[in-house]
Amino acid sequence: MVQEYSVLIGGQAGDGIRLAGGSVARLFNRLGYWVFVYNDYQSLIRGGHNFTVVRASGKRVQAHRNKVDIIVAFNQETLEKHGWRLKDGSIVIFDSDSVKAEGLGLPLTGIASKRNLPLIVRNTAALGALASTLGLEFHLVEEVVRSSVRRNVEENIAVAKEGYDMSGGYRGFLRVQALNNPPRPILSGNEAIGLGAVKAGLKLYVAYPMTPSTPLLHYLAGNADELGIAVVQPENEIAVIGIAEGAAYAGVRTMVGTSGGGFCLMVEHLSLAGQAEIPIVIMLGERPGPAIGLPTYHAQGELFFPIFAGHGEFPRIVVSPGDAEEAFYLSAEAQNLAWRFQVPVILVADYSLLESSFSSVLDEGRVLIEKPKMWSGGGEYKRYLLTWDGVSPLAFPGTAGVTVKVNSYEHDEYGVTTEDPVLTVRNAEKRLAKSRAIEDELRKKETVKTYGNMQAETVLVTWGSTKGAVVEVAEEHGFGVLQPLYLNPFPVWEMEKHFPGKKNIVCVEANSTGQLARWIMFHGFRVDRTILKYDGRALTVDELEEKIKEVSA
Amino acid sequence: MVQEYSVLIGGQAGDGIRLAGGSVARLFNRLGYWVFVYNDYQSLIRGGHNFTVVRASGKRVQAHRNKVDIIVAFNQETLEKHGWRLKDGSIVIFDSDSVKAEGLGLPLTGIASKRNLPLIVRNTAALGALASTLGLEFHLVEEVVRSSVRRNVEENIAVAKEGYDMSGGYRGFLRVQALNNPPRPILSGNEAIGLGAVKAGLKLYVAYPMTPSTPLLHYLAGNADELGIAVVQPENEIAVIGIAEGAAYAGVRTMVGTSGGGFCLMVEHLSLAGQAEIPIVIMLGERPGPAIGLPTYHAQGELFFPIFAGHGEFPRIVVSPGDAEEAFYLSAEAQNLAWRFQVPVILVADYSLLESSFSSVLDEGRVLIEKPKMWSGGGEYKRYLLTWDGVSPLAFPGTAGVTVKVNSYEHDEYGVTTEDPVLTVRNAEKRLAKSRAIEDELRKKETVKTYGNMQAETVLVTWGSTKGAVVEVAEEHGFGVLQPLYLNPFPVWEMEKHFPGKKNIVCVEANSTGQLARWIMFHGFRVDRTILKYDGRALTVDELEEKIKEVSA
Amino acid sequence: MSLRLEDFSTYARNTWCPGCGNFGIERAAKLAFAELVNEGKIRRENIVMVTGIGCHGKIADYINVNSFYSLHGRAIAPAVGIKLANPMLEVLAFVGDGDALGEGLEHTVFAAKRNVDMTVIVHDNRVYALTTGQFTPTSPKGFRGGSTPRGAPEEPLNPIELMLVSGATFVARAYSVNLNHTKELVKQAILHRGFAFIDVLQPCYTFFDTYKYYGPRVYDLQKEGHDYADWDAAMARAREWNYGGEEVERIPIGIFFKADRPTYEEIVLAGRNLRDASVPKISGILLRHT
Amino acid sequence: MSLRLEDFSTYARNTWCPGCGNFGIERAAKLAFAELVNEGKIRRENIVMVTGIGCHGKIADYINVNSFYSLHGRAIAPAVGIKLANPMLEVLAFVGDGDALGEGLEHTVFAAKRNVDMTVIVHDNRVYALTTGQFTPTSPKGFRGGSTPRGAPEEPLNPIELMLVSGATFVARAYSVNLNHTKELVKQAILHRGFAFIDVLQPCYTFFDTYKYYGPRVYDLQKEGHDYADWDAAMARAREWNYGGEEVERIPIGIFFKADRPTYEEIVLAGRNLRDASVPKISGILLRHT
Ligand SMILES: Cc1ncc(C[n+]2csc(CCOP(=O)(O)OP(=O)(O)O)c2C)c(N)n1
Ligand SMILES: Cc1ncc(C[n+]2csc(CCOP(=O)(O)OP(=O)(O)O)c2C)c(N)n1
Ligand code: SF4
Ligand code: SF4
Ligand SMILES: [Mg+2]
Ligand SMILES: [Mg+2]
Repeated sequence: MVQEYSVLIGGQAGDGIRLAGGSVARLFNRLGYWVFVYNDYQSLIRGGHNFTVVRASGKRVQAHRNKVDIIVAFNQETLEKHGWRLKDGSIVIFDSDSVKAEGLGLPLTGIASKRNLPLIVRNTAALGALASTLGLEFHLVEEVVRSSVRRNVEENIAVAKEGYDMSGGYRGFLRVQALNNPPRPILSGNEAIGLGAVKAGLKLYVAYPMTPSTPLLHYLAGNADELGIAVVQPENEIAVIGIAEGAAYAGVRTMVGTSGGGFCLMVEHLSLAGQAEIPIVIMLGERPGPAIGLPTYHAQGELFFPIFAGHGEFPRIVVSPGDAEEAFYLSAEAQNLAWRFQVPVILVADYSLLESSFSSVLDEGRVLIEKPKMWSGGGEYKRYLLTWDGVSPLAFPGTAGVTVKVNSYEHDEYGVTTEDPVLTVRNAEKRLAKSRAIEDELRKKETVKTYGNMQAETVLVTWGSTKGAVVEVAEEHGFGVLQPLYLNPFPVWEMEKHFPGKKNIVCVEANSTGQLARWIMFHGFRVDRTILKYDGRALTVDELEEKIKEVSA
Repeated sequence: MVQEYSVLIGGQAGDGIRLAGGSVARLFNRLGYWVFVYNDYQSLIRGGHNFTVVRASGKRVQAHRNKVDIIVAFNQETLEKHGWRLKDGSIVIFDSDSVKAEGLGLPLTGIASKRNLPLIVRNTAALGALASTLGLEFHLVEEVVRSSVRRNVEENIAVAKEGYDMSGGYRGFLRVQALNNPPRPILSGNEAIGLGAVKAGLKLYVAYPMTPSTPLLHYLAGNADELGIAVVQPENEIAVIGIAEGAAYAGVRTMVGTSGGGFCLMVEHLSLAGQAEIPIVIMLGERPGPAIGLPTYHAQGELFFPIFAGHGEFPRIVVSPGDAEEAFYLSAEAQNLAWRFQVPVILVADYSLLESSFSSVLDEGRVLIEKPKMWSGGGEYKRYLLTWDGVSPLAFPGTAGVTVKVNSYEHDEYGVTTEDPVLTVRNAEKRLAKSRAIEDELRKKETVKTYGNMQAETVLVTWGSTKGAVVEVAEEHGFGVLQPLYLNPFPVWEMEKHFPGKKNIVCVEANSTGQLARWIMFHGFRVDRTILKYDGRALTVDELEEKIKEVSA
Repeated sequence: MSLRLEDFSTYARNTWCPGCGNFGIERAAKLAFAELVNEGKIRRENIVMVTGIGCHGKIADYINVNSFYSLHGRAIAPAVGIKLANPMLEVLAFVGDGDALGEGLEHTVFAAKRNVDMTVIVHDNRVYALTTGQFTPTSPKGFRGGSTPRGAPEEPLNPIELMLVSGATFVARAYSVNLNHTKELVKQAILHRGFAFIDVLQPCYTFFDTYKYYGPRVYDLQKEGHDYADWDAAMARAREWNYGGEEVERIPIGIFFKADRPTYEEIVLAGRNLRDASVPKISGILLRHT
Repeated sequence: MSLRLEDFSTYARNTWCPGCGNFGIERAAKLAFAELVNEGKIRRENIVMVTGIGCHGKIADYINVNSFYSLHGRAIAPAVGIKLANPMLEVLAFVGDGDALGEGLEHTVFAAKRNVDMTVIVHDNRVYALTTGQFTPTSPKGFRGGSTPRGAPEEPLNPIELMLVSGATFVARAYSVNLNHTKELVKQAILHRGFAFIDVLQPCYTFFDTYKYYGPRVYDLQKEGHDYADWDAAMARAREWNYGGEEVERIPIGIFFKADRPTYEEIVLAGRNLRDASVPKISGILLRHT
C-alpha cells in the first residue's frame, strides 16, 4: 500500500499557519514524498480560524482528504472544528498553554516567551515535535528550518530542538518511512504561473492586489531582481491593463493578474486588445462571487465570463491549468500564443490551484520563447497588413523608418481610422481568420488531458484544480477523466474522440450552475450528471467518493 | 398595390440631414402613412457624408429599401454615392448653388443667404419643394415646420414657401395619395425606451454620453420637467451605475444607458447588483466593435456579453426589442421585472433600433407600475429573508425601526457578512431559486414574437431591429419569422413549440459570428443557415431578398 | 430614551486586529450618531453608511444603521445616488485610502466638486491592509510591503490638498486615537451642509504601525487659531505635512477649511422628490412626435 | 535634411470642423516635432503619441508618427507602460478634457504623482465635443448642452491646481490660437525630464465657441516675470481664473510651475532594460522551493 500521511495545522490568522504547513510539507518532501498543501483562511488579518492540510504520499496527490493522521492545534477552536477528522491512531500535537486535549501537549507559548521570541516560533517547536513523532532525525528538521525561516534562524533551530526533545512517549509513534526520491520543488499555482511566464519572456508584471492573485504579485516582486523583471502596482485595474498594453505595444512581454472584480474593470481593455491586436496575458484568479463574495475561498465561477467578456467580436484564448506543473507550462504557452497571434490570452485559475502547493517536476528547458511574426524590414510598414492567417508582422516604436500605429477604431492596414464598409468587413474577417488559425494551432497541442481508464463507461469531466480529487477517485474506481486545458477555442475535436460510447458523462466543478457541463452541452455533447460544490471549499477526495457513489450507481 | 415612397436626403454633417428626414417623415405621417427613418452618419461633427432615408408606406414598414423615389442632395457627394438608388421616374431635388445634376435644382444656398439665415434652412426650402413635387398643399408643409422647427419659425415658413413655389414643372410629379389614417407618433428606439421607463416609474436617469445611447440622455434631459424625473451625467460609467444603484437602494427607479465600452465599465457593478440584489435597468446600445470600432454605425455584436458579463453566478434578465413599440413596452417591463425580482435587467438595443424612427402606436394605459414585494412592517426586518422564490421583501432606508443593510460580500439574512459554508450554499440557492422564479414568470409573458407563415418550412429567426427587413421579406415570400424578445432566460419553451418539423431555420443578424444562431444551437436546436451582415450598415429589404434567395433555394 | 454607544452595535464578530486604529473610528462614529440623535439633530433611521472594501469596510457590519457595503473603491458613487434619491438621509461614506484615493479616486474628487451633501471618512492607514500590506496612494515613498520589497517608488498624494482644489466645502483631518476630537469632527461633518471630508489617520497595527510616529506630532489646528474660512491658510497648513516620514515635526489635525455653497442635490433636484410615485401622462409628448 | 511640418502629415482626411482649435494644436505639435528632430534633440522614430477618444483623439490619424489610439479616458496608462517598456521613447498623450479629467481622471493624477517622464496635452475645449456637446469637468457652471438644457449643475475643476497638488513637475497652459507659444511649450514639455502637463485652451467652434472670450483675456506668465520655481506663486496664478465665466479679466498662459525630481521609470527600472531578450535560469529558485 502507498505510504500516506495527512497533517492539519490550525490556529488563528497571524499564527503563521500557512508557514507551518509549508515547513511540514518540506519535511515530507525531503523524505521523498509527493505533497499537496491546502490552505483555508478567512478575509481578516488577525484572529478567526485558519488551517492548512498537508497531505504527503508515495504517489502524486493533488487534493486533501477529510481525515488526518496528525492535528497540530494552536488553539482550542482547531480541535472543536477539526476533531472529527481524527482516526484511530491519529495524534494531536497541541499548545498545552492554551489548549486542553489528549495527545502530545507542549508548552509552545512558554517556549516562545521564555526566549522572548515572537509567538510565531510556536510553529518551529511544533515542527520539531512532529518530526519526533514521525521518528525522524533532527538534522532533517534543521535543514527545513534553515531553508524556510528568514529571521532568527539559530533561535528557531533551538526552539525546534526543544520541541523535538519533548515528544516523550510519542517519539516514533508514526514511524514514517523515507522513500527513495529526490526532493521536488513545492510550488503554488501562483508561483508556477509566475515562473512559467518569466521563462517565456515576461519582463513586466502589473497588478493591483486582489486575492487570490496577490501572492503572484508578491512572489514576482520579491524575486524581481533574480528574474530580471519589473513589477508595478498602479492605481487600479484599469491602469493595470492599460500600462501592460502600452508596454506590449512597445515590445515587452507582460502579464497582469487579478480576480473577478478586477477582471471586470479590464474588460474594456480586453476589447481594445481585440481591435488593436495587442498581445496580453491576463491571469484571472477565481474566488466565490458574485461581487466581493468570499474573498479568500474557492470557486470556479468564471468559465463563460472570460470567454464572452468584452464588447464586439474578437479572438481570444482561454486556458485553464489544474495543478502547478500545468500552470507553469500553460503560463509559458499563454505568452507564446498571445504573441504569436497578437491576441489576449486569459489564464483562468481557481483559488485552490493558486493558493495550494503541489510537488512539481519542472523542466525549464522545455519552455522556449517562440519568436513572433516580426516585420522583415522590407518595404513600407503596415501594422495591420492583411495576411491569410489574420496575423500581421510586428514592429515596435523606436524602429527607424517605421511608423507603428495601433488603433481602437476600425482602421486600414496602416492603422488609420476608417468607417468604410468594405474595410469593416475585411477587418472582421481578419479577426475570423485569426480565430481559425488559433484553432488550427491548438489542434496540434495538448488541449485536454485524460487519466484513469478511458475505456470505462463513466468518464468524469472536470477543470482546474478540481482535477486533483477527480483523478484520484477515478483511478481508484476505474473511471476515466477528461480535463480540458483550453476552454476557448473549446477542443471539440477531443470530445469527439473521447465521448462516443460513454454511458455516463459526469461533470465535477466548483460552481452552482455547472458551467463546464453547460459549455460541453452547448457544443452538442451529452452530459449525464453534474457534481457541483459551491460552499467556497475545495472538494476533498472523500467528499467526491461519497458523491460519486450516488451518480455512478 | 400598397402606396409607398422612399426619400433619401444627403449632405454633410452639420447640414441638418437628420432634421430634414424628420420633417419629411412628418409630412408623410400627416398623410396617413407609416414611416420608417434610417439615419446614417459618421463620427464627426462637420463635413463627411450623412444621409437619411425616409420610407413611407400604406402598410407598416420598419426597414429601408435600396432604391428611392426622391433624392434631396445638398452636395455633389450625395449624388455620387447614391445615384445608383434612382429608379425610372425618380426625382432629384438639389441645391443648384452647389450641385450639378438633372432634376429639380433650386438655389437653396442663395435662398438662405439672401435672408441672412443659417445654411440649415436649406432643409426647409427643400421640404417645400418636395411637398410640391408630391402635389401636396402648402398648409401641410407649414404645419410640419411649425411642429418641428424651434427657431426662426416664420422665416422658415417663408423659405419653405419659396421652395414650394419654385418646383415649376415638377409640381405634382409624384402626386401622392393621402391615406385615411390619423397621424401616428414617430419615435426612435431611444425615445420609446425613455418614455416606456418613465411610464413604469423611472425617476432618475443616469448616463455618460456614448453613441448610440446619447439621444436617450438628451431626450430625457430635454423633457425632464414634463416627465418629472432627474437626469444626471457623472464623471464616467462606473459612477453612472454606482449612482443608480445607490438610488435604487434608497427606493427610486433608475435606468442607465450606454454602449459596449461603457457597459464594460459597469460589469463589476452588475455583479454587485447580483450579490446585493439591487434592481437596475441597463440600456446597452450596440454599435460595431470591438473597442471603439465604428461609433456611429450599426451592429448586433453583444448577445453573449450581457448574458455572461460579471464575475460569479447570479440571475439577470436580458431583453431585446426590435422596434420602437416593443422598446416602449419592454423598457417598462424591464423596470417592473427588475423590481419584482431585484435583479439587473439589461435592455440590449442595436444602433438602428435606437437611432431610426418608427411610426408607433402606443397605449400608455397598458403600462402599469407593478408594486414590488414590500416589507409588511411586521417583526424584525431582514433585507435578505430567505423565501421560496428567492425574493426578499424590500424596505428602504429612512423607515423608522428598520435597518436596511445591503452587502457585496456573502451575507446572512440581515445583510451582515458571512464566510460560513452553509450560508454560502444557501445564498447560491437563493439566487438559483430566483432564476427559476424568473423563468416561471417569463413563461407567462410574450417572450417571442412570430410573423408571416409559421407553417412554412423556412423560418427566419432574428433579433433586434433586423426584424424590420426580415418580417417584410418573410411576409412577401411566405416564410415564418421568430423573434425572441427575451434572450436570457432564453425562451426554449417557445423554440420547442415552433421549431419542430421546420426544414430550414435561417438566422439573420448583424454580426460576424452568428451569436443568436449559436445561442439557439447551444440550447440544442438546429440552425441550418445564417445570414450575417457586419459592415456597420443595417440590412435593407432588397439586400435580404438577394441573400434569402441563396439560402432558401 | 437616550441612545448609547452600545445601541449601535451589532452581533457581528469583530475581526479587526487588536490595536487597530479602526476601533477608534468605529467608536467615534457610534458616539457621533448617538449624540446627534439624542440632540434631536438627526433621525437614526436616516443614517446611511456606505463603505468600500478593505479592513475599513467591515465597519458596515459593526454599526447597526442602514448600510450599503459596496465594491472596492466604489462607495462614493452609490452614496451620491442615495442622497439624490432621498435628500433627507444622512449619507456617510467610510472608505479606505487605497479604496477612495486609488481605485476610485475620481468619485472622491467629483463628489467634492459637486458639493454633494455627504460625509466622507477616510480610514487612512496608508496601506492596503486587508490584502496584507501593499503601499497605497498615501504611503510614504520607500514603504516596504509585499509588492515593494525595495520600497515604494512613488511620492504620496496629500488628500487634504487634493480636496482643497477639488471644491470640498469641509476639509478636516483626525487621528483615530483622539476619540473625542474625531467624534466632534464627525458630528460637524454630518451637520455641515455640503461635501465634508475627514482624513482619519488610522494606524494599522499589523502592516503600518504609525502610533509612535503620529503621537508626538499631531496638533489641533483649532487650538492654534487657524482660520478655516481662509483657503490659502488651509492650503499652507495642508502643506505642513505631505504624508512623508521623519523629517516633519508637526502634523495638523482639525478643520482645515469650511465654506458654504449650494449643494448638488439642491441644484439637480430643484425641489423635485424622486420618491414621488406619480407617473406623468405622455399623450402630450406623443402628440409632439406626430 | 531638415524636416518640415508637411513631413509629419498623413493621407487621412481631416474631419475637424472649420475653425476648430484642434488645428492649432496639430500644427504646434508637428512643428515642435520637426524642430526638435532638426535640432537633433529627439529622433523621429522615438516619438509616440497616445490619444484618448474624442475630437482630440483624431490627431493620431493626422500626424505621421508612432501612435496608440486608445480608449476614451485611457490614454495615459498605456503611455506610462510605453515609457516603462522603452524609456528612450518620447511619449506624449493627447487627451480631451472629458477624457483625461473625467472618464480617466485617476490616471492623470497618478502619472503626475509618479513623475513619469512624459507629456500630457489636454485639448481643453471644455465640452464633450465628439458626442455633440455635453458639459465636462472644465465646463463653466450653467453650461447649456444636450444633457443640461437648464445649465450644468457643477462648478468646474481647475486642472492646473489639480496638477500642482498631484506632483506634476511641469505645469503649463496654452491657447491654441497662439501657435508659436503653444509650439514652444510643447517643445519644452518634451524636453522636460519628468511629467509635463499642458492644458491647451482649445475653442470648439461648434459646441463652445470661446474665441471671443479667451482672445482679450489671455496673458503670458513668462512676460510678467512669474517665477515658475515657486509653487505658491504658481498656485496663486492658477487661481486667477477658475474656468468660470465673464467675471474674470485675465487668464494666464505659459509655465506655472517647473521642478526637478527623479522619474518613475528611473526608480522602477533601476537601470533594467525590459527589452533585453535574455531569460533567467530558475533552477536556483526551484531549489529554494524544495
Ligand atoms: C476591484 C477590486 N480590486 C481589488 C480588490 C482587493 N482588495 C480588497 S481590500 C483591498 C485593499 C484595501 O485597502 P484600503 O482601501 O486602503 O483599505 P484597508 O484594508 O487598508 O482598510 C483590495 C485591494 C477588490 N476587492 N476589488
Ligand atoms: C467608455 C466610453 N464612454 C463614452 C464614450 C463616448 N465618447 C466618445 S468621445 C466622447 C467625448 C469626448 O470628450 P472629450 O474627451 O472632451 O474630447 P473632445 O471630443 O471634446 O475632443 C465620449 C463621451 C466612449 N467612447 N467610451
Ligand atoms: S490589518 Fe491593520 S487595518 Fe486591518 S484590522 Fe489589522 S491593524 Fe486594522
Ligand atoms: S466639434 Fe468642436 S472640437 Fe470637434 S472638430 Fe468641431 S469644433 Fe473641433
Ligand atoms: Mg488602507
Ligand atoms: Mg473636450
